[in-house]
Amino acid sequence: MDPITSFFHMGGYGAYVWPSFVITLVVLGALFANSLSFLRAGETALKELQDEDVATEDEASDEA
Amino acid sequence: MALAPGTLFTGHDLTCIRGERLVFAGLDFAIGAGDAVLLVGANGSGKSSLLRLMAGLLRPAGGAVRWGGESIAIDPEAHNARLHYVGHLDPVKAALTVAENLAFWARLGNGSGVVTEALKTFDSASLSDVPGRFLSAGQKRRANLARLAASEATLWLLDEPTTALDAAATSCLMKAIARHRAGGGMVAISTHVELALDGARRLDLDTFARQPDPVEAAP
Amino acid sequence: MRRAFEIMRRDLRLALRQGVDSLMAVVFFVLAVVLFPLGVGPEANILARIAAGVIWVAALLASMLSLERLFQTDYDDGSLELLALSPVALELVVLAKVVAHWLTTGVPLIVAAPVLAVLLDMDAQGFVVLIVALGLGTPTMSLIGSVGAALILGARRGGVLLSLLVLPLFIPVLIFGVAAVDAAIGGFAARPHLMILSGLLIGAVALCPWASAASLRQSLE
Amino acid sequence: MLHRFANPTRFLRLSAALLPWTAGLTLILLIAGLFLALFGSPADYQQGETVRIMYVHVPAAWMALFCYSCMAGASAVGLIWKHPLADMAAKATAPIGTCFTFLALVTGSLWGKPMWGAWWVWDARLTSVLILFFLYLGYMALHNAFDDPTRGARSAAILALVGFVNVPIIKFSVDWWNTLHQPSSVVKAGGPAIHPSMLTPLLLMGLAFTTYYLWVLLLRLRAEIVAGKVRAVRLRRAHG
Repeated sequence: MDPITSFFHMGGYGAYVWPSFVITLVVLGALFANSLSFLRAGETALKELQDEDVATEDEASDEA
Repeated sequence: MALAPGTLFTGHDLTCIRGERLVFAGLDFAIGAGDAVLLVGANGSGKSSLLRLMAGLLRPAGGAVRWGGESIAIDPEAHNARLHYVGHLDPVKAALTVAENLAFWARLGNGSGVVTEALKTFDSASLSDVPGRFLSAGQKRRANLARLAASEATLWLLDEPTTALDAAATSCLMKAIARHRAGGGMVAISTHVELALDGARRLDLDTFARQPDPVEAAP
Repeated sequence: MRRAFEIMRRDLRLALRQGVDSLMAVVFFVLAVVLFPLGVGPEANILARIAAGVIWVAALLASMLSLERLFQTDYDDGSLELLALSPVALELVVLAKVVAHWLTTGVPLIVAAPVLAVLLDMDAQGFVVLIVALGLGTPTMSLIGSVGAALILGARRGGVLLSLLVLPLFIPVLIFGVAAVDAAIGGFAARPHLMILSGLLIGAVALCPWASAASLRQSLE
Repeated sequence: MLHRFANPTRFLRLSAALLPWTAGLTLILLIAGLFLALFGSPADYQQGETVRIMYVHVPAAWMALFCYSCMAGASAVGLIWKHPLADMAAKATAPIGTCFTFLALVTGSLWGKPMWGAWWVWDARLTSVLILFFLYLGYMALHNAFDDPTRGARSAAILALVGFVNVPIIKFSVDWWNTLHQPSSVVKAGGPAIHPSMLTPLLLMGLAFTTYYLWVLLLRLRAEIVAGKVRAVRLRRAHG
C-alpha cells in the first residue's frame, strides 16, 4: 500500500478519523463566516441609515 | 397618617432607560405632605415610567429616588408599605367577588379587610358580591380604585386613573384625593385629561426628553 | 409571614374555584402513564421493569405543564405588579405561590402515583418509597419550575420555551427519584437516594425563590 | 460613570488592534496542532489511529464548558453592574459554545462507533455534554424570545447563572446514574496517563480553539455593537 493510500486509510479507521476533523473545520469555518456576514450586514445597514440621515439634513438645509 | 412634618419624597437627577431607549434624563421632583403633582407630556415621554420609578418597580439608570433623604432601594418593603400604585390594568380576579378581591389587597397592605366603607367611597357597594367576570371596565376600575380607601398609604401613584371612569366616578376620585391630601397624604397622577385639583403642581416630562442618545454619547 | 399565607390562601381559593384547571395535571399524568402499556405492550415483566421510570417521567412532565400558569395569569391582569409592591418580600411571594401550586398539582400527583403503580404491575415494595420520593421531588420541581415560569413572562411562545429551559434542570431529581424506587424494589437501601433528593429540595428552597424573584423584577420593569 | 453610557468606541479601538493577532495566532496554532495530531504523534497501541479523534473531541468538550463558564461570568457582570458590553459578550459567546458542544457530541459519537461499536453510548461524559447542549439551546431560545433585546439579555443572564449552578449537580447525578447502570468501567477515553508525544498536539489544539473563541467573540461583539447602533438610529427616528 503506497504511502498516500495508507495515509488516507488510517489503519482502517479512516472513515471515522477524517470526518471528525473535516466536520470540525467545516463547523468552525461556518461559524466564522456567519459572524463575519453578521458584522458586514450591520455595517452596511448602518451606512445606509447614516447616508439617509445626511440626505435628509441636506434637504432640510436646502429648504431653510 | 403619621408623617413626620417636612419629610419629602424626592427624585434627584433621574435618568430612565426603557429597553434601549433613553426616556428622560436629569429629572428632579419633590413632593411634600398634602402636595399633588400632575405628570403631563406627550405619549412615550415617560409619565408611566416616572410613576414606576417612584413606586420602585423600575430602577433608575442614573440618579436616585429618596423618601425623607433615604433612597427607597435600601428598604423596598418599607417603601411598598407606604404607597398605593394604580396602573393601567385592573387586577380584579374573575373567580372572586369584588369584596373578596378588595379584602385580599387590603389585608396585603395595612388594611383590616373590612371593605364595605371603601366600596362606598367609590359608590360600588352594590357590586360587593358580584364575581369579577361580570364587571364592566368602568366597574373594574372603580373596584381597583377602592383599594385606595381600603388601606392606609401616604403616597398615591395613579397612572391615568380616569380612563374608563364616568363623570360620577371621577368626582368620587377627586373627593377621595382631596380628603387624602387634607390628611397630609401625597399624590402623583399622570393624566391626559384636565383634572380639577387646586394647588396641584405640573411636571411636564417633554422638557426632560431632549437628551443625546446613549449609544452616540461618545466623547 | 401573615401576608405570605394570605397570598397562598388566595391562590388556593382561586385554584379550587376553577377546580378543573388543577385537575388537568393529574389527568395528563394518568393519561401519559396509560399510554405506555399501549405502546410497550402489556407484558407484566417489562412494565414492572420500567414502571418507576415511566411514573417519574410522566409526573415530571405533568408538573411542568401546569407551571406556565403560575405567574402568567397574575402577570396579564396586573396582580403581579401589586404583589411586587406589597410590603412582603418578593421571595416570600414566590414561595407562597409555589406552595399553593404544589398543593394543587403536586399533591394530586402523589395521590395518583400508587394507583398507576398498580396499573404497571410495579412491585409492592416500591410503593412507600415512590410516595416519599415523589413527596420530595414534586416540590423541588415546582421550585425549579417557578424560575422557568418567571423567566418566560412576556416571551413569545412561552409554553414550549418553558419546557426547554426547565427539563434539563429536572434531570437530577428524575435520576435520584427513579433510583430510590428501583433500589427499594431491588431490595437495596433507598435511604441514600432519598437523602440526596431531600438535599436537592433544600437547595431548591434556598436558591429558587431568590432567582425567581430576580427574574420577576426584570419582567416588571 | 454611567455604565449605561459605556461608550463602545474604546472597545472598538481595542478589538480592532486585537483582531489580527488573534486571527494569526489561531491559524498558526491550528496548523501546528493539526499537523502534529495527524502525523506527528504515534497511533495508540489499543485504539490504533482512532485515538487521533481525541485531539478534536477533548478540546471541543473543554471549550464547551469553558464557553458556558464565560457566558455565566459575563451574565453575572451584566446583571450586577448592568454593563452593556458584558451582556453582549454573553450573547456572542452562546453560539460559539453551542458549536463546540455540537462538535464534542459529533466527534464523540464518531469515536464511539469504532471503539464501543455504537454511534451513541450513554457514557457519563457524553450524556453531560448532551445536557449542556440543551442548556445552550435554552439560553439562546430565551435570549431572542423577547421583542425588547435588553429584556431578553436580562432573562437569559439569570438562566445562565441558574444553569451554571446546576451544571455540577447534573454532572454528579449523571455520573452516579452511570455507575448505577453500568457496573463495568468503560475504557477511559484518553487513558490514565497521556503519552507526552500525544500531550503536545492536545494542548496545541486546545490553545487553537481558545484563540479561535476569542477571535470570533471579538467579531461577534463588534457586530452586536453595530446592530445596537442600527437599532438606536431606528428607535430615535420612531420617537423623533
